[in-house]
Amino acid sequence: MQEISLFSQVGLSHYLILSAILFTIGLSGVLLRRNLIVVMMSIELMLNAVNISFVAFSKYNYNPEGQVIVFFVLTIAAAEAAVGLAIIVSIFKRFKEVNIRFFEHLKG
Amino acid sequence: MNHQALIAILLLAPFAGFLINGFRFRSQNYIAAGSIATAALVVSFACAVTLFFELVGMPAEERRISAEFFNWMTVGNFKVNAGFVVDQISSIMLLIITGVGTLIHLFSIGYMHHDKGVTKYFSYLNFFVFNMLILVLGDSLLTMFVGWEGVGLCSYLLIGFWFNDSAKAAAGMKAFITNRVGDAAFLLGMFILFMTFGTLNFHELNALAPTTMEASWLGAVTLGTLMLFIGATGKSAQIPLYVWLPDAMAGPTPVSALIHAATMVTAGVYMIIRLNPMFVAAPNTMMVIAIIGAATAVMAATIGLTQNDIKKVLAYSTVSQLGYMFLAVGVGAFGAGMMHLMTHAFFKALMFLGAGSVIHGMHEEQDIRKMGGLKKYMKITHWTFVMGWLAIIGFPLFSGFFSKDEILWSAYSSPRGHIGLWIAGVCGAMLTAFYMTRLMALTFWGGSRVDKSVHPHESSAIMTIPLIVLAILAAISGFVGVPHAISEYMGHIPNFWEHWLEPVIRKLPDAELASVTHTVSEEWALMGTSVFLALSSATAAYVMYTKKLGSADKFANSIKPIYNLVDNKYYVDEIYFGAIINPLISQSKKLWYYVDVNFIDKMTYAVTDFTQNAGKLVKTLQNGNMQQYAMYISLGLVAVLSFVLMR
Amino acid sequence: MSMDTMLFWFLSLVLIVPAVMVVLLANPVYSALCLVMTMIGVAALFATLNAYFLAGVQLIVYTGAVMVLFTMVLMLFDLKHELQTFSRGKISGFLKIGGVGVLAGLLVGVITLATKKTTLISDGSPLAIELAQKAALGADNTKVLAENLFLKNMLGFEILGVLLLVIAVGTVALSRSKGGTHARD
Amino acid sequence: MGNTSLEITVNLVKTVLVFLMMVQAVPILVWLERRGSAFIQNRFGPNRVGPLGLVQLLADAAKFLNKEDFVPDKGNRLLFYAAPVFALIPAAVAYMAMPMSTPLKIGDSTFLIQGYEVNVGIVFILGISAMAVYTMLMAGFGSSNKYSLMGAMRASAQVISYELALGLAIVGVIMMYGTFNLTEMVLAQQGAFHFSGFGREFSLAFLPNWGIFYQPLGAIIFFAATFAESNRLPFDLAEGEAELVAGFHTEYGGFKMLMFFIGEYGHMMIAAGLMTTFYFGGYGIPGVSIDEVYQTGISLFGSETGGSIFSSVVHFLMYNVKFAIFLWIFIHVRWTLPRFRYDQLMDLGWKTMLPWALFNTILTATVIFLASQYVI
Amino acid sequence: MPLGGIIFITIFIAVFGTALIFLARAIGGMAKRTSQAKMDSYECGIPEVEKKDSKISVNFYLTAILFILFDIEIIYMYPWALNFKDFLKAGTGALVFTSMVTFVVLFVFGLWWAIKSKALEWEK
Repeated sequence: MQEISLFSQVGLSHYLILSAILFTIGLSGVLLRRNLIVVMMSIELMLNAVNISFVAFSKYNYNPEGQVIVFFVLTIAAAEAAVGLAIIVSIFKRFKEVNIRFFEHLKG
Repeated sequence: MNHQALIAILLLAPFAGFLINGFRFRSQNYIAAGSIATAALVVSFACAVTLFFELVGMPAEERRISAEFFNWMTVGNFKVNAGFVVDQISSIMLLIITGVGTLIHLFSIGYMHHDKGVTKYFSYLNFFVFNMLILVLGDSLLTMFVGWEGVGLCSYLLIGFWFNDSAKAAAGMKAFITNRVGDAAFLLGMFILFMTFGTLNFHELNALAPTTMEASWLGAVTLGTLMLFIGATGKSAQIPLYVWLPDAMAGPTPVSALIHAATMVTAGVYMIIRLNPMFVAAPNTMMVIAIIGAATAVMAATIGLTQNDIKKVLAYSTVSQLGYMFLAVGVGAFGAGMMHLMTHAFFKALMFLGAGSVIHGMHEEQDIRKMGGLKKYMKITHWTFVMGWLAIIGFPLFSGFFSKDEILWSAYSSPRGHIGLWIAGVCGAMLTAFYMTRLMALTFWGGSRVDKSVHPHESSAIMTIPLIVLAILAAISGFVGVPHAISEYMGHIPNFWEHWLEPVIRKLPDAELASVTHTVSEEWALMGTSVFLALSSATAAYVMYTKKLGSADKFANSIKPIYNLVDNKYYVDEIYFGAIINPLISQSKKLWYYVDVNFIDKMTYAVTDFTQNAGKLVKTLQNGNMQQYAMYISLGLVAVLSFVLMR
Repeated sequence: MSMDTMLFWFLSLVLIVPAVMVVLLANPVYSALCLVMTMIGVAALFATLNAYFLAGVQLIVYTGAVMVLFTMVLMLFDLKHELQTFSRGKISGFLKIGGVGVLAGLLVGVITLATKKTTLISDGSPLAIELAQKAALGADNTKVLAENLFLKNMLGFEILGVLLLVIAVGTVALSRSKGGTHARD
Repeated sequence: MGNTSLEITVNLVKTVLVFLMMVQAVPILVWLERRGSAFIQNRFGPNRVGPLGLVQLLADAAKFLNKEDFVPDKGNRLLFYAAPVFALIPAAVAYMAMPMSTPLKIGDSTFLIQGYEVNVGIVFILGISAMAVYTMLMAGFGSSNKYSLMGAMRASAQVISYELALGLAIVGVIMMYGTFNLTEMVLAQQGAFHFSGFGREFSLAFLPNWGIFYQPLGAIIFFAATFAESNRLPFDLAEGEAELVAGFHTEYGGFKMLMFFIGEYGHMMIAAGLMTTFYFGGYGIPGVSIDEVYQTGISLFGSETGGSIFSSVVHFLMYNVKFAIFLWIFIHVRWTLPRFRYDQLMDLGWKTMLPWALFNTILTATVIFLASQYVI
Repeated sequence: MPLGGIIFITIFIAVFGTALIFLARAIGGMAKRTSQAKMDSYECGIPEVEKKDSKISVNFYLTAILFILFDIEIIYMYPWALNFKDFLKAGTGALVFTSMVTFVVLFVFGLWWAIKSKALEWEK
């Protein structure tokens, strides 16, 4: 890797760092927020961060494989969101409030 | 029938009786149970007699029938087989055990017929005889020890037969524990002998016994024999460990007759006679045996004076007669000891059975102060009892006279004897005569003190026949071994007894024998004095207890402190409890409290509490809060990453 | 400062600020819309990485469908202002924030460390040139992508088809189940 | 974006110009609509202000301007204001991606007669038009009026379900042209109707090589779906219900209302533009290829640039003619067809349009597949 | 791809829009007379009694979910459609065609299931 000067040129590590930051923001969202839907959104955010790193790798490695995987990740994310929200709606229907505490009722 | 088969049948008959009665122990059919048990005894008595005559047929030197059935254990080069030997000594014992046993079984059919556990009683009795036979026939100390323990067990079972009465159960327990203390010493003795001689087989031991006398007290032979003797005191109720015998009267009377008169208590004497070469080699032990024998004889006799329970009096007389046997053995007169063992077996069994029939007649009344004048009611019991009485006080020409006199004489004449021993012996004899006559007077002669509700009646035939047979035996068994002094005047009847035992008994070393010379006239003098003293005390007792009843009490009051001391059996039980048992119990309680409760329990509780708390701690992790789970995942991730970076 | 770098910094800004807002805002609807902003930013970022088709797909699928679902659900239950946005528990709160912070630092550290070491296909290498030509060949690299997707990852493609079917059936079943929103009553 | 700074600025200015053009077209359309509907309903329509009521547009604009700015108290203000602004963006950004005429070559730099040229054309346009849903949701939620929320929900559900059919129709188009780029599609539709298949060549001289003849079914589905996308009449149920009054923009008055109209008409224009590009040869003149026009231009004006200017102008006009035709169709349909009931509308979307679109895709695929495999 | 241009125009429009709004606000002025009726959200038609336990009309979210799933399936068709002719030329056309046919069959089955289980049912 040629020496990258931090500002003038955008190398692979820039994208990876960006995706890492997004990932951690998403993770903090998952950990901190009480509202379930926001937790789901933060998970989406994390998945997007992962997508960025995939595409970055595929560009700098000239390998289309990265983008194909993004396709798959995308599908999974959509599927997860769909099912997740279906569950959340049923929770909301029963408890009139979407809050992570209610998942404790599912406790073993 | 070869010899092995005979011995096998001899042994297995009582065992079979035990098993059969054992399996049907609930049945109350006393006739069936009794007949099975007695049949077993008759079979083994027949075998014993045939074996005896086989032996008689053999030349004197190798009179020895042995049988080995299976290899019990081999530990390194030490091999023990279940081997049994019938020779001069054990054959006599066989005859006594099976003979007296059969009579006693017959008697107990009548005595125990109303008892609920009659079958159980007979199975225990048979089992006892089986163990006694093993003890007697055992060819090594180890096999004997098996019998020794078996007998101890049976005595416990039989003493505590009516275990629902806690006193009787406690008596059984007491007997068993005191025996166990003796057995421990017995074991130590066996170990020492095995250490020194490498074998426990009687034949080999007797052969290996050193001919030179061992002077030091701490020599192997002395210590070994001493330990064995302490074992014997436990089993045969001598000074230190005799306390269990008076309490053993809690058992049914035939049991006392069989176990505490004829067989078990003589086991100690038999063991010493069996190993006589070993004991001869240890003069110090013999001196100890003699002294303890004499002391027991006198002490037991004194306690006998104050007892009011008919069986207690007989128990203490047994202890003192055993004292005589040990006295004889202690001075080296093994033959005389053996002779007295036999005669004692007969007249003591007789008297116990007599007491049994009296108690049976008086409907379980044992206190002689409430009896009296039973002569009229129980003719046969009375006359058989008189025979026993005459034998025990040593009335001339009765069996007691011959054997006791022989012991007294050898106590005086034997190189290891001593004039003091003879004096103690004579005192013992006087006291025996006195309390036996007191017993006779209070129960049979004199005015009847029986209260109205009780109608004494003569026992049935099945109980009186054994009495008669025993009475005859008690009377004539003396002529087996007439001492030399007397035999001159009685047509030179040869001393069969001495002659029979001679090859097996080891004489004292010639040097010692040479050092002492006695004349026949001395013997006659001593004999005369002892007989005179005995008869005079008997008449005194007769007079005190029949004519002037009050006089006994007056005399007792006059020597109040001594009387109380004797009456309370020298407070021996109390001393034992105070000195040994109670501190032992309190120590163990303390030990239990401090070590077990505080220390060990605390440790275990600590462990369980620790795991429990740890569990609670971990439980908080699983509280269903998903975000916390996610947090743990991310923390894990952080840990992994930092590890990767760190490397 | 060429066009691309400026663009990258602008886009990274457009990405991170709404992302943070998603987590911080109390009103979930606002956070949903901020997430839409982030998604559009991500699409633009794909464009800078020459993945034009993916940018389009991201726009259509993520922004166009998933976020619509989120927003619709939020609006349907008109979840307005939240009483308590962040989950309770002081210690666990700090623990979480601390954990995430450290994680971020570590990730960035690992990345900078790793990129120094790994040797990507150096631009000058023949392979890179050959691949570049191939990439430049199609109107954009979608053709290359398509080939790879359909030929090499045929199985993955079919499995995804099945997955989507399963999810469709599942969600319908879930909502029509007894407690579901659409119960068959 | 061009490499020299001059080109960049020209391009940027061009995008703004195209945006303004779009914004200006809306009042014209409104006028056209009001006159058209009047003509259909046999009444006059606006004719007072200026000749044929043309100045009416300005009057409306002025009126909208000085309307008072009103926000319902319960609604949250940010969303309420953001919705109209956000209405403009997707329409304009998507509209610019459509090629309106041949590129203009002046000197060494060439300028595209469109906002900008996106190499993944269709996907980009679809993506951006998907943003339209958010304006509705924001407006509905912002005005916190329960009914406007319901209206927004219904509108977005409708747009979503027809987007499926739209996407599938486009798949057919992509399969045929083998490219996402719109310009390439237009070039592919030049000349007479010809295609090679089953080992032989087919060609019909009198028919232009337009997409409609390859994908007739796809075209119909596409056109219907675009109506739903822009909430035009047969599908404008969002505002149709009695209690929904004006759907998600009930609370809006004044200029914000106008912006929504711009957005709506923008979507309509995109739909018209896409129809022309996909199925009617874009700016290509039927029967006359682009080079001929270019050559005549050169012959007329003598210089290269003159030729290219001439060709781009001519093609631009051609494009606008087709474009206007479709716009008129939109308006015409609005004032003729009755409104669907909501469940009929959704059923149409899911149970008829989508299956037919799928059928169309599979049909084209099998035809192309067979064409290449077998020889008749 | 003229990303710069797109971003420029979006910002331009945003600015243009907000400027227009503020212009209108400036000219029109804030709502002077604000009465409760006026401020209230606009309603017309028969005031409908709100059904208490109205089933949260969630057909919308179900449609949205199904839309996502089918949209992705359509997106997968794009690259396939793009390269279909190239695949045919390259000879692997048959394989790709069959894989896509299976994919579409799944799509159709999903759709059929959704329709049959009346997930897309709207009350009249």
